[in-house]
Amino acid sequence: MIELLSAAPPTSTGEALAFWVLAPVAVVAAVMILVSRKAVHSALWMATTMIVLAVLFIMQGGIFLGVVQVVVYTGAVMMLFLFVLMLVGVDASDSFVETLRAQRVAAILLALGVGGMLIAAISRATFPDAPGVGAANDAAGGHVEAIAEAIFTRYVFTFEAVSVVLITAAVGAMALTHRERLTPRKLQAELSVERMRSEHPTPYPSPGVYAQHNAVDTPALLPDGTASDASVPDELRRQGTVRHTELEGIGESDADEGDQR
Amino acid sequence: MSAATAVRWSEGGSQVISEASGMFGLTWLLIALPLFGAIVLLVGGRRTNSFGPVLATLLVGFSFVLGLVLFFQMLGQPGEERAFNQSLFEWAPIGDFSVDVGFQLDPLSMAFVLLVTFVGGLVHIYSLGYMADDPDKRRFFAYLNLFVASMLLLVLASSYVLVYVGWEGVGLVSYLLIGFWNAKPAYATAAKKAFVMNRVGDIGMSLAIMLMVTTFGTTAFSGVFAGAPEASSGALLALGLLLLLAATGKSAQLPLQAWLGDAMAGPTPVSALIHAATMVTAGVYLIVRSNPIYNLSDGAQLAVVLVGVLTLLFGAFVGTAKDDIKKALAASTMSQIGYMILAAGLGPAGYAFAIVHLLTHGFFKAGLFLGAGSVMHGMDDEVDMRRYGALRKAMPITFITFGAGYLAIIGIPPFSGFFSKDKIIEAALADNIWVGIAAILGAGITAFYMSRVMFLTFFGQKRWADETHPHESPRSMTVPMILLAIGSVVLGAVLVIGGRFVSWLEPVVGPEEEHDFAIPVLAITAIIVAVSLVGVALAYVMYLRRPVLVEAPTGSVLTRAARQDFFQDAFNESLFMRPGQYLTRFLVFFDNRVIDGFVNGSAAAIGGGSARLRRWQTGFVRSYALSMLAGAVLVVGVLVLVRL
Amino acid sequence: MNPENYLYLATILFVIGAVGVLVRRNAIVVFMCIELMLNASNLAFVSFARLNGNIDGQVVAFFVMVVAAAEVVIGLAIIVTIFRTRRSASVDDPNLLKL
Amino acid sequence: MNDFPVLTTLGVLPFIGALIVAALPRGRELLAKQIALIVSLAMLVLTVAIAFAFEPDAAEPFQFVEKTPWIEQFGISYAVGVDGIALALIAMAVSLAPVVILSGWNDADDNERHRPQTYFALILALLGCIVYVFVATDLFLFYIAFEVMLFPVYFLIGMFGRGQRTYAAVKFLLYSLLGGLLLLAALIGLYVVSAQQLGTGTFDWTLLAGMPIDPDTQKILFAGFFFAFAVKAPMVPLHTWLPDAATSATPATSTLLVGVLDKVATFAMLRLVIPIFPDASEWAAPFVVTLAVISIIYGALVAIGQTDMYRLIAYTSVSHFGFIILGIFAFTEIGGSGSVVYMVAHGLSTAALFIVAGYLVKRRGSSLMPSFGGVQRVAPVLAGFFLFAGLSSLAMPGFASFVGELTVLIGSYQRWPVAAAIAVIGIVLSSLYVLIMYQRVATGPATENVKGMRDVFPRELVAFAPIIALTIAVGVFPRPIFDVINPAIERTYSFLNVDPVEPDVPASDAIEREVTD
Repeated sequence: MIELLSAAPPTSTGEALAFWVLAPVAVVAAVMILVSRKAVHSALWMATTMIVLAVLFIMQGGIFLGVVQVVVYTGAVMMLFLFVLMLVGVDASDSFVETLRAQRVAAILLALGVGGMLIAAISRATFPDAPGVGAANDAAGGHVEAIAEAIFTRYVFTFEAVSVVLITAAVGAMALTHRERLTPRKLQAELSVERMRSEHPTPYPSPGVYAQHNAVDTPALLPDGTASDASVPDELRRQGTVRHTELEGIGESDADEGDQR
Repeated sequence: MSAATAVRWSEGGSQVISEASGMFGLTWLLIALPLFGAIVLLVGGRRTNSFGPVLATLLVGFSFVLGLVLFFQMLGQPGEERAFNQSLFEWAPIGDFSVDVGFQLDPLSMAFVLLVTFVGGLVHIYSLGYMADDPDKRRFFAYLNLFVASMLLLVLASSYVLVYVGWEGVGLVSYLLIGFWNAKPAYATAAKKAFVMNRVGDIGMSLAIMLMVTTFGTTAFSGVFAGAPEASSGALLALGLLLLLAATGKSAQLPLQAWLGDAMAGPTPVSALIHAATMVTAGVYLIVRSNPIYNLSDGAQLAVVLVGVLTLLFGAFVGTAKDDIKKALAASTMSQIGYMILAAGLGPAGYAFAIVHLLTHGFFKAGLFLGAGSVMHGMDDEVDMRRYGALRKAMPITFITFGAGYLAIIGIPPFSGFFSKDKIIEAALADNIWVGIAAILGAGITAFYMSRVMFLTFFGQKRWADETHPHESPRSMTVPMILLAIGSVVLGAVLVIGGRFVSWLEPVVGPEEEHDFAIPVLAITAIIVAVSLVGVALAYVMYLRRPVLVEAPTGSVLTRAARQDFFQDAFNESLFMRPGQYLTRFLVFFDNRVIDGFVNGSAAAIGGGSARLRRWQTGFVRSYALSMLAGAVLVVGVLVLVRL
Repeated sequence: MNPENYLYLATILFVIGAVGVLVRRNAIVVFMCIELMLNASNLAFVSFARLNGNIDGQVVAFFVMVVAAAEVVIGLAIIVTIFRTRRSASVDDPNLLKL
Repeated sequence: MNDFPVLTTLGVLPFIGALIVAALPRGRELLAKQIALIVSLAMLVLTVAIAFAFEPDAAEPFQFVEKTPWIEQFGISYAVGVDGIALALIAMAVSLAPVVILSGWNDADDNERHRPQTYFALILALLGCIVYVFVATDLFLFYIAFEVMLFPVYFLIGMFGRGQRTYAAVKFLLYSLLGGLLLLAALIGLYVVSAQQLGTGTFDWTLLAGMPIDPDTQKILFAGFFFAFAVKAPMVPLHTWLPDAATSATPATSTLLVGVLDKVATFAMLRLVIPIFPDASEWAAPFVVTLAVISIIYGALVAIGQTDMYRLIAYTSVSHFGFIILGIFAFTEIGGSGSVVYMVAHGLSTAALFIVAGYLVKRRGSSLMPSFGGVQRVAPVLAGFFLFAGLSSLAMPGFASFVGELTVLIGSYQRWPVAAAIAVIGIVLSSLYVLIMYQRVATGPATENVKGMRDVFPRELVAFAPIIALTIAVGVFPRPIFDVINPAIERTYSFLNVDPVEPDVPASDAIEREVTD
């Protein structure tokens, strides 16, 4: 161990140990993102990878970056992903049948090509002795100070540009998701009139309440034992994520089909 | 140019060409008068219908009178000073090269001026009667005037370029008049044929002009002839052959003879003026005019003689078989011009007689054609001689005038043809015995076929239908015929006896060569006349003693061949026309399919390629991402390979 | 251990992310894979900072994060918008890039 | 010579006219036509004035010169001026302008989608471009005019043509753009060479002409220039756009296209190609002459096989352009001057043919010869015009084209006897295609097709009469044209190193010998 350390001075044993534990975790988590049928699972594996990466940042002297990684990525971005997932239907799982000819093979081959060549490049490159960022930190009087100094002096224009990007993104997101009201908003009086005139003046039946399932996506059963689609919100029906009870013996296959559209 | 330039052309005549002054300054007017008439009639349109024909006739008459005045003026000059040059303006000056629009009036062109304006004037008068009822009479006279102007331009020009202008002009008018009644498709075809075959001859004229400019730097007669002795023999031979090619086209000589028979589609006065008396003799004029070139090239002269002999026999044989009176006369014209070409090919010995025969032929052949026209006029435009017969009583004047022409052409003394043809045959005999024998043989055949025409038309039994009422033609037609008949009778004697015309032409073509014969000249003359009489007798036996069938008998192989003009049309068609049509069709196909096919093909290839490329744009984001990755692989790969 | 191993790890993660972008059809997962690729490159930047002994690599990684955040915001907004009209989050379904 | 910018006026006038005409509202069609006619007549008057003020024997190459820097970074200036050749061709173009406008008076009236205003505006714009091509002494200005010229033609064919007009218009445009592309490439190359040779790059003709260029470079640049002009001229085998364009375009457009616009190519060979690339021109001359002779014979033969009058006329032009190029590359003064006269004459004869054919087609609604027959019976004057046009095309003496054809043949025989001898066959073929066309259309008994066909009416007569007058005038008295172009031709060929052609036995010497004897 001692010899090993002296042979490879820049890294401590602890770091090596941590790397060899964490790196596989990161790779496995990354692969799991790829192979999870449900987007939610992918998101969770993604969070795992990010946290691992945050640790790796910290191990390499990027304490500030590691914290930001946890706060911004794992905290904010991943939550955003999950929100959107909720909006589009959290339960849907993807089909893995490839529709584009040779896409998968070509993708893997090309990716291996890129990876292979990058690894070849790295392996043949000569690197400096990896002094670490300690000296830079000390020159600025601390790690955060060093980063702050870099951002607000050398990279101030980049910083400003990035802030513009962020603001634009915020405005853009609002503009994209904002829906223009095309008709005047209906007031309660109009709504009630409309409802009375429709074929269905009474409230729709509420979703089914069962021992196994008790959720808005489970239809209620009519007296003759058939499921009433009207008891499930339109949105879910459109998404095809209506969950039929096992009583009907239909199972969950419906949901899969719905997503394969 | 100095006031007077002495020009001695090699072995030829020598004449002093001086600037035209006094009356001779009016030379241009000879051409301008009929040209003016043509323009007035063509541009004036229907407004000139009433007075146009008369105006046209008068203008040609004025030209003739002016020509006559100039002739007598010229007679007043000493022999060598009878040439005058009039330069109007520079036509195309480029650097050292220049073409002058200028005229040369000398004894040779003077003879033509008189012939053209006199016969032309008579034909105009004749046409007043002949075309009286034609709705397009005005146009006809306009063309006739244009013809006279072009023909005069041809013979008066002082340079080959200007000759070419007149040459093409007469060709154009010939086309217009052959196709005058082009409502008949066959006539339109005949006109086109004539023009195109003439144009083949014009290749010779064009090339000759090009060669002249390259060799001499000019196309003016004076320059070319002055330079000729120093030119290479190859150039002279080429010039001679090219000019001969031009002459064969215009004068319907072998091998470009095929158009003349069809040209009879034109109105008969046209046949008389253009296709008998004047235009077709332009080839003879060209060769005689170019005598300084031919004198220097034996090869070219030999070719001329050959063409002449072959054509005179060819035309004579064809003439024996034709039943259409005009086509028989056309064949005769071809044969007679053969004599002239032959004479022109004999060199100084023959030039003068070529022109003499040309002049006498101009009279008697025009007379014959006008007579034929008169017969057709009286016979409701019937042209088949087998349906004539015994017309001498119905048309006495026509009979007599036609008879005068007939006696002249077969060379019975003292009619004019006798003098001119006799001299040519003598010269031919002196040159080469075989050529002479061929010429004598031709004379015999001439006598035979012309007697045939005469007997079939005016003697024997009447073979026309009863509803036909042959009658004598009106005065306007008979008077020109009578005048021409008088010419047919006396002109030969006037010109030849005492060597008048020979000495008249001497400044242009040089002195006549004396030739010696083993037997007395008188004996030769007797032989020629005897051969002609044999021909007459043969015709008498065949067409007067025996009854003539209305339908032509099948005849021997030779007769059938002669009727078909010895398959000249089939020959031309199979050798030139058909292959030409196939070539044209092939080229049209080649152009549309191969060249344009290549163009459209490349367009289609690009279009197809784009359509194929477009399929790469699937619209699937992931495909695009894939190609981006492929690009990344490329970039990284290149970087790795290059940098490391 | 050699610090270059971080770079190898970054490469592997990047490649996995790239494959994910290419083979997954769910737009959200595709997005996550893009984030993965960005993160992989961030790791490389941080490693380079360490190897070179200066702070700049970390600063660049920081900027990458910010831009990535902006990108996620816009991207997800687009996904939501598309989903509203097309009822699908598949990147194949709306082959919008074709006429 | 005063400083009035007369050439600019001449060039800009039609563009102003075009803008005015195009701006006229619907319902003012007659006014549009009248304005177009007046503008063209004004151009004619101006050109006549220029012609009278022109001094043929002046020492400097160009007259009425105007020069203003334009894009100084690239040595581009707005430079215009005329020499004799340009003047002759401008005069020809401008003389045809009123004729074309008059003969095409009603061409656009039946068009459902486009207004006559557009039609006449495009014609005027085209005239402006043509003037600029001829007067430009800056190669860049020339190039711009050369390329911009395509678009009025493209729209004239595409908007106002008939039959496969879109196909024809696109084909024309693509062909021309291909040539133009190579021209542009060669032009840039020339600019680079000029920068090396002269220190500063320039597009000024006066500096470029006679500039020493490395022979190999010259050949490459020559190829670029020549290809562009061979497409436009058009030479076999780059000619197939012409029959399609001529068949689809209105007669007025065809006249301008074939009669005037294509002359730009042969003009440019004289103006640009020979003075700037003399060595390469000499080097390529045998090849060019061969192509020219092939064009002559091939164009004529294919013309004989056509059944559509417009196509036939187009192919005759291929043949005639062969003559023009043969004359240019004869490198003799006779050939060069002859080819310029031939250009003028061909403009007149093509105009005559297209316009009369247009009259016929307008009456019958078809340009196929079998749909006619016996026109002479019902419309003798029209048939007479047709024959006149045909004779003009087959170079009948007394007509303008005879002067050109004869001098071209003489001039080319001096240097290329064999080529000239083969080219002479063209005169037989020309008589064939003209007479076959006339025979099919006008002779024979009047067919059902032409019953009741109207003879020429006054507007048509007025449009055609100037062509007759000019054709005959140039044919009988071409000397003024020769006087104007001879010095320019001499100057053009002075850039070459060819041996002057001398007669073997100069007749003038011979006559002098005779006289002294």
